[in-house]
Amino acid sequence: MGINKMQQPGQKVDGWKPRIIAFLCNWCSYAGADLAGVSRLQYPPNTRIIRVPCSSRISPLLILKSLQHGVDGVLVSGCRPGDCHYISGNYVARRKFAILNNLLEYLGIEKGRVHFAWVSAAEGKRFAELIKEITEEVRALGPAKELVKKQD
Amino acid sequence: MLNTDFEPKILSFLCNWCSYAGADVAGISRFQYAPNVMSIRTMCSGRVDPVFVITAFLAGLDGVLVLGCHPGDCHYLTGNYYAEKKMKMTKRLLDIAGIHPERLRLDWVSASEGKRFVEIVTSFINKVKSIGLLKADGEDKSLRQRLQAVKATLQTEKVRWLVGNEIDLLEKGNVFGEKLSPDKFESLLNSTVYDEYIKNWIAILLEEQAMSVGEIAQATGLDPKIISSYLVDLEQSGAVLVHALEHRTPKYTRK
Amino acid sequence: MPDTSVMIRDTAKKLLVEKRVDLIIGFERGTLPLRSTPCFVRRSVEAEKLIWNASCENNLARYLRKRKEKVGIVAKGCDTRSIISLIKEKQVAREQVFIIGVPCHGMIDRRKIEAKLDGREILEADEVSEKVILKGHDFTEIVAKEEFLHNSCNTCNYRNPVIYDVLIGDKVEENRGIDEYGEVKEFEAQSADRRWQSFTNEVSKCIRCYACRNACPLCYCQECFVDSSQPRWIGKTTNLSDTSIFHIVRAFHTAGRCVDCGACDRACPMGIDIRKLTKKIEKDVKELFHYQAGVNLEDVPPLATFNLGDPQEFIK
Amino acid sequence: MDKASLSDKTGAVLVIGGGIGGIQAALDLAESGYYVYLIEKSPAIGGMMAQLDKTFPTNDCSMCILSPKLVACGRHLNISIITNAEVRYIKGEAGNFQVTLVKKARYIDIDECTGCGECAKHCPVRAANSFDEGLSNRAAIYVKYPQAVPRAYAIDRDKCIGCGLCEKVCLAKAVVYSDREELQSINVGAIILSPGYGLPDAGLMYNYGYGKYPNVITSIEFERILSASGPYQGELSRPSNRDIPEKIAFIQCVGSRDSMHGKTYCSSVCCIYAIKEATVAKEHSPIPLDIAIFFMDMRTFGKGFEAYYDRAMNEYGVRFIRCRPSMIEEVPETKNLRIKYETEDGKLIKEEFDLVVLSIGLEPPKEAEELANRLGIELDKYGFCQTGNLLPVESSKPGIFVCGAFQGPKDIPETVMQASAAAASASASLSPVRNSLVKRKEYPPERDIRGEPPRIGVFVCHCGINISGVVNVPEVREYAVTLPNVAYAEDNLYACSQDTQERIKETIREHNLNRVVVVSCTPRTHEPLFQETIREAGLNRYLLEMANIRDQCSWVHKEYPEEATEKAKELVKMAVAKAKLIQPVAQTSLEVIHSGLVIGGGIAGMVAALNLAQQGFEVYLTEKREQLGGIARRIRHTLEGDDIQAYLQNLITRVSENPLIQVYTNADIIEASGYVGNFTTRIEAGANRDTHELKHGVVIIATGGEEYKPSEYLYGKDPRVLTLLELEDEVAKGNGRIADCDNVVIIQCVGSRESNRPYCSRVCCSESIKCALKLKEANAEMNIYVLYRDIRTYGFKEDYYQEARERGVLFVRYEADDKPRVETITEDNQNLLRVTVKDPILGEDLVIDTDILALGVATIPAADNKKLSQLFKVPLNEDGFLLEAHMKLRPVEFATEGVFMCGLAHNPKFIEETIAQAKAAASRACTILSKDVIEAGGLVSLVDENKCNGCGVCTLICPFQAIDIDTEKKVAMVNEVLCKGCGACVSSCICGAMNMKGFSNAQILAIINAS
Repeated sequence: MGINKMQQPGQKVDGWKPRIIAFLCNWCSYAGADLAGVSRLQYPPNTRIIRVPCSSRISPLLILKSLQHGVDGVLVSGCRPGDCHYISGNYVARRKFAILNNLLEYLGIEKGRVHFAWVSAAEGKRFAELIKEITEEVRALGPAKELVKKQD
Repeated sequence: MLNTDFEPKILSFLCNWCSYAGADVAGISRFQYAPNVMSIRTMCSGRVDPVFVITAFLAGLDGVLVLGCHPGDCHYLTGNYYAEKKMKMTKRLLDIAGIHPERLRLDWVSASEGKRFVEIVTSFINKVKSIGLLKADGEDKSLRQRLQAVKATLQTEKVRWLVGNEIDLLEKGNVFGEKLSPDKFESLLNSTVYDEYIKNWIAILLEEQAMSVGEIAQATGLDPKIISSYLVDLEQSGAVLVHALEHRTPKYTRK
Repeated sequence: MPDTSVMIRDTAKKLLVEKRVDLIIGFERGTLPLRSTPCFVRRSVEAEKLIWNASCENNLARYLRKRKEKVGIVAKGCDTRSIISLIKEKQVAREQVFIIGVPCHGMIDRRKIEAKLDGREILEADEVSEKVILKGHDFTEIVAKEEFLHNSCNTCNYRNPVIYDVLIGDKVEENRGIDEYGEVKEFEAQSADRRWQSFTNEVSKCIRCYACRNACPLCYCQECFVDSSQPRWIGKTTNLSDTSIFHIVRAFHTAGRCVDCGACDRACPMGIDIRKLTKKIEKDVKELFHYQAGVNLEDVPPLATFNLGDPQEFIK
Repeated sequence: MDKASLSDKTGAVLVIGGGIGGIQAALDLAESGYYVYLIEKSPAIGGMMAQLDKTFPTNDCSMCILSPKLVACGRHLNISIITNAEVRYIKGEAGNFQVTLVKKARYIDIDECTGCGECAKHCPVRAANSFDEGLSNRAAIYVKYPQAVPRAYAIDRDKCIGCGLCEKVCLAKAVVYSDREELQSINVGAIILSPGYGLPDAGLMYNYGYGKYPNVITSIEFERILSASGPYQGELSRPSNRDIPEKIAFIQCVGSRDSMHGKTYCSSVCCIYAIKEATVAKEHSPIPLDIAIFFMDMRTFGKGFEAYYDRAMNEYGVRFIRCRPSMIEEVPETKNLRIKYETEDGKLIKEEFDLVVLSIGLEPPKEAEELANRLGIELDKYGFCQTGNLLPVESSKPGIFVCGAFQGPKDIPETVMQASAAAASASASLSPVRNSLVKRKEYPPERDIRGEPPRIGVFVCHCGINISGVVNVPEVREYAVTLPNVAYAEDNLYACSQDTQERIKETIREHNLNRVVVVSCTPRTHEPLFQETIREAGLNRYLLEMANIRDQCSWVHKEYPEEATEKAKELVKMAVAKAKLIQPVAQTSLEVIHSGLVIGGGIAGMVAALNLAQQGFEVYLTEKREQLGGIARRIRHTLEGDDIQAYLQNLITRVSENPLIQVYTNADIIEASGYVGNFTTRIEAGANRDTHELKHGVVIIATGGEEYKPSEYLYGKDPRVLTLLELEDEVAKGNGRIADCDNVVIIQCVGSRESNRPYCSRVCCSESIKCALKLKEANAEMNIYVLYRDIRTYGFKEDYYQEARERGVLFVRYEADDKPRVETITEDNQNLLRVTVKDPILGEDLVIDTDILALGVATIPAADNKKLSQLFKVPLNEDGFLLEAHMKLRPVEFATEGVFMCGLAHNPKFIEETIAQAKAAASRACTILSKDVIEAGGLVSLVDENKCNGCGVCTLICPFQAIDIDTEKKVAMVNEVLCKGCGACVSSCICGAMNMKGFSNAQILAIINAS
């Protein structure tokens, strides 16, 4: 049961904690998150990691579905350019994300809800910091409003 | 120059079976000694945790006296031996922290030695008088920080483990069945205690405010390169991180 | 210069007689004024039905898929661009289509004319060069065609067919000095709140009839994601979140494919400004990846390829 | 060879050294049917590559690309990794060695250690961490680096005082103080040496201030500083005070090209790694940096290196200063370094830097001599392993092969190539006993779970206190029971321990579970273990799901136990939601055709073909010309003096006489189809252009290269202007006219390093020195001028450069924008060939009337490359050479499986490098040919034919050419052999027809909805 499922979307409640879904590619970013763990680098506990083989596995629809589900932030992270285990997956993904990112902003969905990043397998510290940064950014925005599905 | 215008506040820990009884004998015998000594009874001198000593200093005491049974007389057989190791290490740490180690004294008083009790107390008071007041509850922030660093160091498991196992390691042998030479043990203990103390000190300094390597070096009087090396440890354990960059100089802070 | 309709008929007849095609897809007169309707001609005698005027707005590329026979098609600039997209997507083979290219001056947006007439019914409409003569019960109005064109026609840069096997008449002059993305830029300049408000206003009108999808020459999925039950992507009601996602994803699906023929816009019974989304994506695809849909047969679709140096400032 | 000796051979190989070379050799051999012992003297494999931050010339993250190989090695059933081990002595001979290993005590049970690090946290010892080159510290109990394989701790006995605290805190009971040094005896058929390289002693660098001044560091230290997991966590800073060094100087050739210290060879890699470190530093730094590289010759001779150099100079603004500084001194107040140097035109400059990086050279490994003695192999004069020039991976002792920097300084791709080549040589010598010692695992039949409702078992791990110290594990377990479809849940002290595996198997049977969720640590390391366990219990291995509540929960939320517990529960809920939807994944086997096609009959093609044949496989070798031999037909000898024509004749004979090799000359490839294990290629060959249809399991493309025919410098217009190959031919023919010449000029970089052909052709510098020396041999009085831009005689070839200079060959440098001018003029009735070049030192024109002008022309790719790249769906780079799958770790293969390459088709290179690469290609090919079947399937994509419209976007997206459009049905088809399961096609599919096993849309959606 989600921490903030009890409240209506769009309302800021005391003690509210943002919820973030992070789609991480198996070979670099997920490994980076593991390295943060091995190095015991602390970051806020609000993020739920979903492991996928490659950042190219993530379609815009999955990102939109996460927002609809009511998460306050989404992160999609893959290997740095050149590092992709599947050679070019992250390049292919990058194009889709560029279009989606622009489109979401265009529609007026707050900047800072959906994030894209490259995190390599060696960047444990960067991963921890990224999560901190995104958590703060999302926290500042408050609970997600746009696209969250209210039951009719 | 001797300053006699003040009376130091002294805390003594007395073991139940010898020293406390010795103090009682002093009383029965009406031997007189200065009134500025407070006593705490413990079952054994081995019960005196070095952390108590530092807590006492932080509370504003100027000297701590730990008294136990003479070697061989311990009611618990070896408690006083352990006390000896612990206090030795504590004194070493005080020295590293720039606090006169003779503010702490461990000595032996048997149940019959009322006179010796008074002599020790008196000489200790005089010693502390000659060193001066500590006043760690006063204005000196650096002193408090250093004492806190000492306290934190005394709380780490590795330091306690080493001190607690010193006798076994030296006499019975280590896990590989080798007896350690006192020198080797000493040098390891010294460096462990030193490393932990400096790290704790830096961490406490950074608790207050973000500082650069240069500023920490200035505050501690240590070489920047050494500070840099300890910062690597602290960063790796996640205790410290880069707070901001001032032009090209990173400033560090606690989480 | 002979009439365009006549030339189309002649060409069609010839193609059918010579058996170079089995079917001609073109336009015939509709039952109401200012309307024409797609027609399918298999015998040369039927070719007489074919017409050409400023109401031939439908994108006939919509009817090209899944045909076994060889097809001749009457195609405007935008239609040919859709055909190119379909060829690239292997939905139509180039050699299977005979493109009867017709340069276009833009198609009339009936809604704009209706708005001008303010409820008065048109009984008859005649095009005379650049004007349209509108006749009703008790009025006759002559209006300039160019003031009543579809929005997509106003910003069109491909009035002339991009590819064709035969060109009817002479090429027309392309639009000049227009800012194709003017509306998008205007929208971009608004505050995020305003944009979200407008978007919500638009999509909240949606009744989920899917006319936009059905009109689109490129919406040919066997099963649209909104209809999928495995998995169930989004709900089928007019819940605002579901409807929003429908429109966002449909727009995204057209990335690098949409040629801005305006079919979706025209089809929408609720008047949702669908092009606001598709045009934005078209603009971004052009700016980010230097790609325009349907302008040649060679370029690889932008989402099927990449460059090492693609923009990535948005990625942390 | 008689039968008896065949059966005496042992089908196992010993690989010494667990760096990238050893790892590659081990993987190749294990995949080709041999049992491998991989021994490593440190507690973990990975070698130097693990220490690197990025790799040139692509700036890939070193760990990102290495770590999958480490894991593959660690998991391989037929690779036994023996750490902390060395060879004590060997007996026997090629085919059958008895090796005695000495295994040092580690004091940690590798199988029990979970790598949690609790021990190191408490250990009272603080010692320099050599993995960070002493820039950080570690405890006496330590793991070499976070991603180490095996990921188990070790006790450094030199530092440990035996206090016993680690044993007390280790809940896994992995600490074994009674561990002792042990001898182990193994039998192997061959040995591969890959001990890597050593670094110069600090003493050698003292003159540069190293060890004296804190801000003088080595390049490997700088590499650690740049690394995100390094001592400074990737924050660029200098050791003295952690300030960002705004001005950095790199000093090249420290411990290389240095006769003072007896290290006259060139270390080959320092120029390019300095460029890498400089550009990476610039990218890392939040403030602009000024970086200067002090060098003698910029030796960017590798594939893509020249462009990298160019970018560093022009895009990153790295300053390249051609000079060896004469002095470095510290400014005591700032700890900055003052460097004194002389510019080329003789100006003396003093410049201050914040940090000085010494680009240190590669030395033989410290243990080289001892190793050589124990194994009975010879070392060269520098202490590297002695090999024959044309036998680049063979040591002086039969049956013992060598690869990597132990054979001579080299970079990662060259090492990887040699490693595969060494594996190929070992494999060729042992092919009769292939598959004789490999282990295969037998499993019970899989239970059919179709129609069963999901019954999920959840196992929650405490991981000692690693998880339960933060997360309330019993609460998580209780929560798991309440989730739909969960039939059973329990918690375990260690989910990965052997007794828990038994427990899981038992529970699966007892509770009739058909899906298992293990809630513990990262699937990246532990998924295979649990998959194996459930498979042993009769479940399909894909019926497993994991929730990572350690690495990504308890370890990173120490301060928030309640929220961590909430998070853990939710992660379980997400995993269970997915588990409900997971299905068994069937794997199919496809037969492999045990023959190979080699395209190109030059040295590369012939060596590859011969090795395949020696390994027992049939080979079709096609050559487009009438005769075998390729461009080597025109080469007489190597710089080192090997007789190439004799070598070539011998090779041709061996190829022609080998019964397993079918040679087609005058052959053209007409059509190719199929995929790995099963290709069909149609060729036209012979004088009659007969068509042959060849069926083969692999392809090796070895189409070679050509000599650029220059239009520059009057070539073709004046008969006195020749290419180097032409000159070589004339010299070899004993053309008296040439020996009588007074003056000979050689111009370098003709057609290379130009804007239209930006790459360096690599061999021409050495070729011209070879010719110059030959000419001096013929006529010591001859004046020879070599006009060059940088002399790139890397490795041991540097010695010949020295020799040429000693013998009076004049080397004159010219700038790219001020090229030599060549003209014919008539003076005194004589037709003179006049070369004018600006001497950079004198700043004046040097005018030479020469008798012969030789041009060091570019090597260009074969014209055929383009056609073959289309036929076999493999890419070309901008220069027209074949582009490998990965510049570092997959240098002879393509993303398209089953297709390999070698030789000049890949890039210009020397014959010995071609030989190594050809064998490498054969080795990689044999990992396929040696299998009877290829397993296809697993977590791959699948098409819903009812939804697919055959638009083909997926075929364009797929990096592995795994998708084709069925022309009949007009729908996409996934080739499960080729699909690697990235899922790019799924998210790119317009019509939602693509999906993926294990990461299906429905599954991911279920996870999202459960979050």
